[in-house]
Amino acid sequence: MKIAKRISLILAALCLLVSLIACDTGKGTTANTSEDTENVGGVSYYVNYNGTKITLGGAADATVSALGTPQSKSELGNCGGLGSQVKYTYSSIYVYVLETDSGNTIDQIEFRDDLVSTPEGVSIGMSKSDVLAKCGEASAESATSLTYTSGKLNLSIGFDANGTVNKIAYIRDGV
Amino acid sequence: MSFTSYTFIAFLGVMLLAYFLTYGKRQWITLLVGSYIFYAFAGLDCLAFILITTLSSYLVSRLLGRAIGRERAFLEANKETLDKAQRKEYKARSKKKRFRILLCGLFFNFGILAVLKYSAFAVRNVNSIIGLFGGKGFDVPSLLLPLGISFYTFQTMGYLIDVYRGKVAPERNIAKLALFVSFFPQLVQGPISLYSELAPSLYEPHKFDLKKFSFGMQRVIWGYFKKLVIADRVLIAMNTMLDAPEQYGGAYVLLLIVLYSVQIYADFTGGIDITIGIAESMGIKLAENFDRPFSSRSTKEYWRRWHITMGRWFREYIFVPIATVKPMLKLNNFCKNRIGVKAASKVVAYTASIVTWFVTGIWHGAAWNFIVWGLLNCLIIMVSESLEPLYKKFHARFPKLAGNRFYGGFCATRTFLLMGLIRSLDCYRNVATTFRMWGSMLTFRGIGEILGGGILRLGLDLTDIVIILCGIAVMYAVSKISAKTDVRESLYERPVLSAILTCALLICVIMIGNYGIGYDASQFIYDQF
Amino acid sequence: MQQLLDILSGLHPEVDFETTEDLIDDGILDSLDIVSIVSSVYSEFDVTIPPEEIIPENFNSAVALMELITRLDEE
Amino acid sequence: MKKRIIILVCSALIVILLLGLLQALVVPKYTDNTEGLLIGEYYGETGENDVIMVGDCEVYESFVPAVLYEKYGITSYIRGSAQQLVWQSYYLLEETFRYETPKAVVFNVYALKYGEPQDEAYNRMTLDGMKWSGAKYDAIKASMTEGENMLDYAMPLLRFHSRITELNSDDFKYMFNDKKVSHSGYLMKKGVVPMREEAESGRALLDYTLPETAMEYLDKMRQLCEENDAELILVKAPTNTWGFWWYDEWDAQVSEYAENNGLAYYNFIKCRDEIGIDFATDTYDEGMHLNVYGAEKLTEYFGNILVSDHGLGDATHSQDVLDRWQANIDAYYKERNS
Repeated sequence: MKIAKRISLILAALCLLVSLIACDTGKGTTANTSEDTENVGGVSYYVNYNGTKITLGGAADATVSALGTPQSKSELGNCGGLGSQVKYTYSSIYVYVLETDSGNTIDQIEFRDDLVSTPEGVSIGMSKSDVLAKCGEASAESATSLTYTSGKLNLSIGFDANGTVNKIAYIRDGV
Repeated sequence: MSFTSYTFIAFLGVMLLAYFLTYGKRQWITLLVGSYIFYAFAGLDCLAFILITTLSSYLVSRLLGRAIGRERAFLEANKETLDKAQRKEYKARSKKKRFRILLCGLFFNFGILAVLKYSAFAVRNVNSIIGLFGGKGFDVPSLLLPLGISFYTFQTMGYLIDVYRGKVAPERNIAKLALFVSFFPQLVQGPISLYSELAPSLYEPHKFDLKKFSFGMQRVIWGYFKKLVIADRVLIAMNTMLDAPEQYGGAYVLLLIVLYSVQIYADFTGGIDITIGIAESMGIKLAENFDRPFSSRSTKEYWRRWHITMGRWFREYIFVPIATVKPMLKLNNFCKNRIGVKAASKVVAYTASIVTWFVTGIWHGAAWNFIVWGLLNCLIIMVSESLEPLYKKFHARFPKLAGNRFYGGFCATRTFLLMGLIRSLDCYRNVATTFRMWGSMLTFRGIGEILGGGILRLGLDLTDIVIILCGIAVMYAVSKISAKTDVRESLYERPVLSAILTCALLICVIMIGNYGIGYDASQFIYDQF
Repeated sequence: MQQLLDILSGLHPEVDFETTEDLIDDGILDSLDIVSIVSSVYSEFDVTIPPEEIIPENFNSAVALMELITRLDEE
Repeated sequence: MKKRIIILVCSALIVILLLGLLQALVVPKYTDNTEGLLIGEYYGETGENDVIMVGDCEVYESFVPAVLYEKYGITSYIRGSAQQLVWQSYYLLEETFRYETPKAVVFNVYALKYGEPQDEAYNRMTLDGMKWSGAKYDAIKASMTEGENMLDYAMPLLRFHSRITELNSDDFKYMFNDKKVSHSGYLMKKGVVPMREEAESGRALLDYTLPETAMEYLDKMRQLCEENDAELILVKAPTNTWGFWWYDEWDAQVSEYAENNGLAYYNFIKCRDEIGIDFATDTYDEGMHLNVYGAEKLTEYFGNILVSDHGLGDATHSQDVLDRWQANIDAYYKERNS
């Protein structure tokens, strides 16, 4: 009986050791797999242009055909195996599409003039305080830009020396 | 560090060199250090687990050894004074005590394995039951699964049970026991060795022996050939089909079953060839794990020839103890008077079989598909055993058939396909999908498509298919010859031919092996089981 | 011994257990038979054959089996 | 026993020999994508080069050493390759200094945009051509992408073994001798595919700072040139398309670096008109790269700068070198006018 007691004591100690080591080593079990596109962190990552909703990170084919004939379309060859980039130019925006074997994705949207605005109402020519009032606190701020980020999706708003918006771009991080 | 990585090859080179350079009484220490380095590559936290298993097993085995020693001394000292009944009584009592010590060791180590490997599975199942009643369930834990834990735990627990049974004396040197637990070539995928067969040659010093060394290396190269040239190439086509199972129904399922049989055979026996070859080149003898399994004529025979050391483990440490435990004996005798002798032992043997196969299934992986796989194996064996009298009558009627080559071929093919069929459960990894795919086979659709070029759309081109077919032919030929003679031994008498064949095989591995960038040579399938 | 031979003949009346020496190796006794024998030995001789003794050498002939029973009983 | 050992040694040697031959057979011969041969061709033309140019496609498609010699008497070699990263240029330069002592080093700055290894295939095209040296080892170490392995460079057989099933006649033809494709590192493209429209801008970026690693290697390159008494000259080729855009922010950073370190920096995008580049005729791929006609214009313009601002062109050369360059000019015009 003494022996059994001793063993159980030792084993209890070892159990404790194991339980310390066996702490959670995997990643979170509720990984956010879908790229949420609406209203994350106060900003939306889509643009309404001539009645077509262009969603950053969304499927490209239907959107591109809904947008009608672009002013120009220009293609860049397969770069580093990542797929090929296609640039569609419309009168007020540029849309960049990444074409890969697994499908075509809206990769970037840029504003060319002040005739378009974000769902929050931001457009080129506004002041920085207007932007902050409409979009709230930015994820990152530099002397010349504000960036709103959610996962891989970014909205980058650039300013000139006077603090006026001169650049608006929806950018997806490296895939 | 997988066998097919450059790191492992480099490690092996250094290891072999160090092993022979340290020839002498302490040579085994080199192996221990090497094994721990090997294991450390899998992660330092894994190292902690193997240490805990070693330490606890050492303690328990020493306690068991002490208890046995005391028992023997007591019996010896009181030989004259005790009568038979008293002796029996003392023995029964002390055996019970010993058994308690053993149970501590088993519960602790199998406990670790169970928690790490099965808690997520258990929680998921509990959750789905709770879900039926609208409950929310628990968070599914995600725990670290140390490399080869199923293998080393089983091997070490086998050792504990053997000590308990008095079959082997407990190892006094904990470092030596640590080597037995962690011997690097067999850590990842077995074979599961018995202490009594492995330990002596593991600790003994071994001088460099050109013959053993070249035999070992030949076997290693042969293993790489099977794994890299054949298995990893077949895997490409399998993955194409498994990525979208629904697209590949009908005849494709049959194709998958055959491909998977080839793949797992080449991969697993190849891996074991590498393992045994490495040990052999160092002069260490490991148990064989395969004996031409695909030539088996029945499921029962197949399981005596496939993954032999695992089958042996389950038979010796699970099936036999369950079938001969006292309540079972009583049950057997109780039934004998009521349903007859044969039927009574069937009740007992089948109960033990079902438990054994359930455990075998779950040992392979914490998922329902493995459990179903194990139970189906059990079912087939039980059914064919029940039909035994029928077979006997049949063979009495056609006495010539048993020796007929074609009948033999038919039986072997039937067993091959049957085993392949239920093995496909661990391809699809989902019981429902598997059953659906089996059902789709009955439609026979897709035969024309496969023959009409569909086979070339699975990721393999014609050259690959030719290579696979040639590879299978070579494997078949070698297996056929080795049934009669030891291939390497007979080649040894013809050194030039032997050298040419070995070099050719090596160049084949390097040139047409499926490794490197773009192919991510797959891990051995038996990892972490 | 006769008691044991009766048990064995009950399983395979066609076999002459007194002379045959390769009961296991020749596949005359299968696992079902072993299970049956172990339970009969328990009821008739009051001897439990432990798992580690269930090896071919002990079951290959009636003589070997009888020796095993005697040894287990004596020890 | 002795016999067995002899057999063992012999078979080991035979295996090594066979693997060597097989390696020569399976490594890519780059007869179609000839950029892969550029780096290796240097070793035939080492010595007495006044100028060494390093960089990516913007050097080997923009400057013509033969024209530079013909017009200005400047001997030069281009050590450029496809998407050649800054550190690759640095280590190539380090290697070059072991062969010769150029007076000036020209670096095209576009590659400064990359701060991390990019693509295995491009790595191979740049690095496999180098002869073995410490510089090659360091270059590989700095360039490997995830999943790459030094051993695959040491024994290219391991990387390319699967080509054994797809060999063609070129693999046998160029098994031991590579095809010659460049003119002192310049890869001639004679096609004309005009640019359709001038791009207004490149894709907007989140961060316009040039990667730190890239700038560090630029600085190492500057120090290396200083130690070897060579002047480092920074250039940006005149091409600027949306896919390969040279942002004003980047230009400002490079200008600032050049100014702080007393280096010359020529951004040729700004002087296209002066050079006379016309993207209707001077490009072979809609403005991404110059063709031979554009490259000749740029070379003449740049040669003038090298002579007037950097005192090059007055070096005396040995007869061997003069003969070699005469042959270079002949070969160049032979291909150009064919």
